[in-house]
Amino acid sequence: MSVTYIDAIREAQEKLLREDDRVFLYGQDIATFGGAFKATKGLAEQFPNRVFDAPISEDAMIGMAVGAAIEGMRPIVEMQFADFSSIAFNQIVNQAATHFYRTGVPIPLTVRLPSGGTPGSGPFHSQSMEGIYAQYPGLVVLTPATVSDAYHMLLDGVALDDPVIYCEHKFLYRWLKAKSINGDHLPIGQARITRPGKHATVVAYSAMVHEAVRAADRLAQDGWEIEVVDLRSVKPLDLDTILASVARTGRLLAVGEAFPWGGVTAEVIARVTEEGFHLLDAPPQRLNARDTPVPYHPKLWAAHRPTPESICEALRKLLSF
Amino acid sequence: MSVTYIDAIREAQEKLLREDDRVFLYGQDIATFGGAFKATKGLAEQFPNRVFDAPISEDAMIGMAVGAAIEGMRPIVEMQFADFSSIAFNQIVNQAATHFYRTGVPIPLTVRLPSGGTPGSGPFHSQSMEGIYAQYPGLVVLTPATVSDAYHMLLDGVALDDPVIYCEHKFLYRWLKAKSINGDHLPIGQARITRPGKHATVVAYSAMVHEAVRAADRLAQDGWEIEVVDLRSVKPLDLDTILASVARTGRLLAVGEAFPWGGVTAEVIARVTEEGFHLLDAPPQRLNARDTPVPYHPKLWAAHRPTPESICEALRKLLSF
Amino acid sequence: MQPYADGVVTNRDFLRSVFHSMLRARILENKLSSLYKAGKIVGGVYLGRGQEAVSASLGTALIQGSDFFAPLIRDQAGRTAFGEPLIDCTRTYLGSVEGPMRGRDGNIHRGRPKMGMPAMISHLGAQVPVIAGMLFAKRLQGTLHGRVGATCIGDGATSTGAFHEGLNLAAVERLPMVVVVANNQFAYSTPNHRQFACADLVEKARGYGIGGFSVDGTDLMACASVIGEAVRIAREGGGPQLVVARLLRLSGHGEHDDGSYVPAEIRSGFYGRDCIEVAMRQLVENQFATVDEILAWQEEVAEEVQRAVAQAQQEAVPDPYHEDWTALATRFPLTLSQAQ
Amino acid sequence: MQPYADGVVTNRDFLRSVFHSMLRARILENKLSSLYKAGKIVGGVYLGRGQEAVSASLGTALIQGSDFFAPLIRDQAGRTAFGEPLIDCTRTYLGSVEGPMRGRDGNIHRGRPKMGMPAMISHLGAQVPVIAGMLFAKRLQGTLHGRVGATCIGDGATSTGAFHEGLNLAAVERLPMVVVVANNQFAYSTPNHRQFACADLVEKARGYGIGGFSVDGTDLMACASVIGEAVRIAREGGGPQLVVARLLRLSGHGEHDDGSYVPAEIRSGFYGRDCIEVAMRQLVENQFATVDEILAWQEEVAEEVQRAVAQAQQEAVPDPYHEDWTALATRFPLTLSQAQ
Ligand SMILES: Cc1ncc(C[n+]2csc(CCOP(=O)(O)OP(=O)(O)O)c2C)c(N)n1
Ligand SMILES: Cc1ncc(C[n+]2csc(CCOP(=O)(O)OP(=O)(O)O)c2C)c(N)n1
Ligand SMILES: [Mg+2]
Ligand SMILES: [Mg+2]
Repeated sequence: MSVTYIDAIREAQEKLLREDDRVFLYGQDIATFGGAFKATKGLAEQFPNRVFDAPISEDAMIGMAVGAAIEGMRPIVEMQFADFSSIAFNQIVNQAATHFYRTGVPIPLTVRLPSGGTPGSGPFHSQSMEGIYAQYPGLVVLTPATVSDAYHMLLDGVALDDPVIYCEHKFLYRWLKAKSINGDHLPIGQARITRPGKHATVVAYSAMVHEAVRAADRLAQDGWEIEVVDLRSVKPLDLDTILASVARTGRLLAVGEAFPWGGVTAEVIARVTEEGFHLLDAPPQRLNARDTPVPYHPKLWAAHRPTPESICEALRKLLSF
Repeated sequence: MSVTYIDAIREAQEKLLREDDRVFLYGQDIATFGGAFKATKGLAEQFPNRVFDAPISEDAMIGMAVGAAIEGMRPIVEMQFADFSSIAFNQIVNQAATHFYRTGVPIPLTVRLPSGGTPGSGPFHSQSMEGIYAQYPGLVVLTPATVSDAYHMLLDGVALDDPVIYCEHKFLYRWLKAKSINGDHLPIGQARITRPGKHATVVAYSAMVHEAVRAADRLAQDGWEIEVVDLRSVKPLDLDTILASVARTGRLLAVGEAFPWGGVTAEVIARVTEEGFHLLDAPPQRLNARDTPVPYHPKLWAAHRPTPESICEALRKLLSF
Repeated sequence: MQPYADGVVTNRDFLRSVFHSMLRARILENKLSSLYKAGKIVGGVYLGRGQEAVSASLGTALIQGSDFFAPLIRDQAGRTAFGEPLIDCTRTYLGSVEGPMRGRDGNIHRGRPKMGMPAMISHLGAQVPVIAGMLFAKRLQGTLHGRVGATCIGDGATSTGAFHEGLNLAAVERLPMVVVVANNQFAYSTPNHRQFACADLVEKARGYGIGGFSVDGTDLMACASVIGEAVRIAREGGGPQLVVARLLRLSGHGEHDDGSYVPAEIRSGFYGRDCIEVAMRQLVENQFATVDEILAWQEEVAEEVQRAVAQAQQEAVPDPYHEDWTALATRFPLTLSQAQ
Repeated sequence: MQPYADGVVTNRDFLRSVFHSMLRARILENKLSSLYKAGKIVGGVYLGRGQEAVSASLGTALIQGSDFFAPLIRDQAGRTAFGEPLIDCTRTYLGSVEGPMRGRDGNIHRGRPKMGMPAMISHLGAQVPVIAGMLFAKRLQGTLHGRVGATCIGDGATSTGAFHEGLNLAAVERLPMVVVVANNQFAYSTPNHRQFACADLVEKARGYGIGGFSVDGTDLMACASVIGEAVRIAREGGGPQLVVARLLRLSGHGEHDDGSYVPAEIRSGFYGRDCIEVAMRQLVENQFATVDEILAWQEEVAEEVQRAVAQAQQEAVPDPYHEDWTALATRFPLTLSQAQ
């Protein structure tokens, strides 16, 4: 028996609905249909009047959820794709994110964003928006990379009093399997050493953790021991774990699937160089997607985002300093 | 006779309307009323049927301008405040920004964003969104800090075939005056050494250039010579000028008025450490606004954003390494 | 308070109550205007002059403690009628740290979400789905019965996607919601004909499948009756109701603006009449109140306003050194047990 | 082509032309479906089966080279009628680098903006203001006269703020624009009653101050007539027109979906009838075409489709090593002279 990443998301929502009557689910096609990716399959039948189909109104979906949160609910809103949250942008960054600071009333709202690229999905069904939302004060931005994290971080995220942007990677949905949903269950805000090493640190998150591990495996054949740090949450960012890793390795590569200007990798490098400059034995490196929309064709897509090959190449450069 | 920053923006639009019949202006209250900040004062009378009041529909305003650009026009859209561009977010980042890459048809659209904080303006009339838009491929993001740049960069921005996010700082509108609108007229994409120095480099943009110069003036009294680099455009980013400055000073502080996670300062630090690590004699530092919405009360506001005092403090720390 | 529930007597009380809120709002706002002109207020001052009959009729028809009300920029009268203390207003405008926004947000952006009155963000239309969500929560909690949620917006805000999406969502859920559009002919300087093309905004109601009402917003008795009726229908399960009130803003967009773009014939036209004067006449003519009574109220309210201003002015402003500089309710890092 | 301009003769030609596009779209889409099921297409395949009469009526009423048309996900028939070569379609679906999107974007997202057909982004409703802007440009350039811009959207997309803002803007500008809503009862799996609360979406027209039409979308002759009329009115200066067609999607949302959420009584109900069969009957009964003619068209089109598929399949796919990896038209750094 194995459990997939999307199973974990479904299980977490089932558990939340069962155990916390403040939780309800809202999103397009999530009730009878069970969602475009089946993350809510069967939940509407199991929990009548807790799972609702929304009109195609992303802005109102979030506005509505904010109102419900004010009145004590803990809504989970599914965006059909992360890319469509651009329509809800205002309600997320200006209404939900500012509410606690302005009024003292917290908004325990979770927005599920099916994120990241898959072959053939093209510019509008592939985006990684964690680095956009993380720029805004008042949001917590989670990027689970494992089955267990997908489960526990959704539970823990919904338990937080703040609006949570939960970035679930579509590529991992069915591809990523685990024996069990259990894991180390680290708290939100703590990164994980996914793979210990001593010659260089790769900081990654979400699907890129797996690409980084693959790259590390390849370099291991040449005797390099690469440490892979999984950020797990990009805001808050666990600088301590990163710095401790860099202290061991002296070398840092930050890998992300988002566009190359700014974003998570820039924040990681800027924070490490500010706080841990003396730990670095070589210029810290970055690897992101290319500076174009995510292309549709699988051949272009594969060259647009970081791959084990391009990560290896970046690591070899880093190790050569 | 002196000319203000907002005069320059008005003059540039007048010149564009006069000389290029592809240009038209679209925005809320910009026609008869001349705009909330009077950036289009008198232009509707001078150029009948070239300056239009828009309904309160930011999303449609940009969508409409994209359509007009496809058909050969060069629209300039005024957002009443940068903060309201959150409503137009989808049309900006998904329609305008991706269009050339996808179809080969360029979108010469300029979006004017009255940006940045002023006392008493609060969370929704103070935002600095350059670091949000710069994350998206396909956009050019300009942040003029001088009267002459406000003028020339608007002219040059409208001349570009790409969608331009023109971030004009509201604090500078009437506060910043110059003898003449002329200046060195650097091309877009080139940074400027605003103040030469040799002990440390401050990279800043928009209103923060002036705060950085003030800080540099103060430190000059203690014998420190601080170089101030004005980015002018945050995307593209002129890494060459920054690196050349850091090569001279060995020390880097990046200052921005935006929220502290990610954004321009992170990108600057990440790029400099990747390409110019060996030039750095001390950990590069960052100074941004605080990680809360921009507060309303002037006392809080003044402590939220970088000031000459906090820049001096950051520089002293930088110089002490 | 129900405008017509028990016939004329309640009607009288209802109208007196609406008028009293109108008066309090007008006098308070006149004071805010002076304070602004004297440089005592930072940030914008947006007044509801001329719109008090509409706003206060709505606020009075709502039940504080049970209903929800999301006021917009011209709803001082509705806020007052809904029960917001004047001191909340003066504290916010004058930057007192004791105010509901503690100096973090200002002027019209104040609210007390936990008392049924959310704090507006500036982005027009954005409160429509929020009110819907508050009601939706009550339905899920099984305590919706008898409640109403309401919000006011301007003619300009009907052009926003937020208004459309929010109202449609409320209609789909058939929530007990009332949206009052104060069509004051202008959005800032932009006249109706550059904002929409239908003959009357109330024609939108059918397209949403909701109830629609049109009312002369300068007429207290008409407002109290029509808005009261819309609230009643929503409360009794009739689904969302759209009320469009025709009127004029009797000041600039904000106090920085002289509104000179409003043509003289509109100013001096029918909607240019002052709803407070109309209301006074109506109360007196119908013997719901005497002139002396009204003069006494005016004096009382003026003193009340004076006190609220004086108190707010002597209170501390926020101190950046003691400010809790975080936008999150959660304190990171979490320990394992906290995260669970 | 004008449906009724010169009486019955043109009418006959118009209907034959609409039908021919319907047929081409249906046969092409059947092929796309097979290719998808054979694993030859990456990404989603969204078909317009059952919606061809509506889509082709619109495409045929428009004039390529002068009008604008923003198709949506179920508009293969309208694209064909508007003049999009089949090869543009097969190249895009099969990833040929020769296609209009060069592999950068896929399937239904193709377009040729410079030929009057913008390339849709996925975000529903977003093309409405774009068409408005194309028309607005022509007005500014003094060449609007006689032109029309049109777009199709689904019932679900009427809930978007983009639809609302865009349509309202077009109404304010009184642009010659036609928006055709294909109300196929579902948005993906979501039925009408979870999407809107009005009795018929055409009731929205009045609220925008624009013309409104309602039509049976399975009936070729009704579609050709009503949509043709709406286009004519817009073209002659009547401002925006909203046409709501009632019909059913005769496939899943995409080819990955079996549409099993559509209740059997709806499938077998009135709107479940196939517009191609209805159209065939209408053409034959009115002696606008013979059965033999139609069979010959079918054969021709099948061959044409086969050729377009074969050609696209043998063409090169994009090569990442020769791809120009920039999203900007401008090449930075600029020299001073370039910047001016
Ligand atoms: C989405 C959005 N765009 C622009 C603004 C700037 N703005 C503030 S008030 C206003 C005019 C509002 O007009 P209306 O809705 O008619 O209300 P009124 O001021 O007339 O009461 C504008 C454009 C805003 N607050 N929100
Ligand atoms: C803004 C937005 N939200 C969600 C989606 C995902 N989505 C794609 S098609 C679709 C259903 C569209 O329904 P409708 O408008 O009725 O068109 P139909 O598919 O029935 O032709 C949805 C929800 C989208 N494309 N855009
Ligand atoms: Mg108004
Ligand atoms: Mg549909």
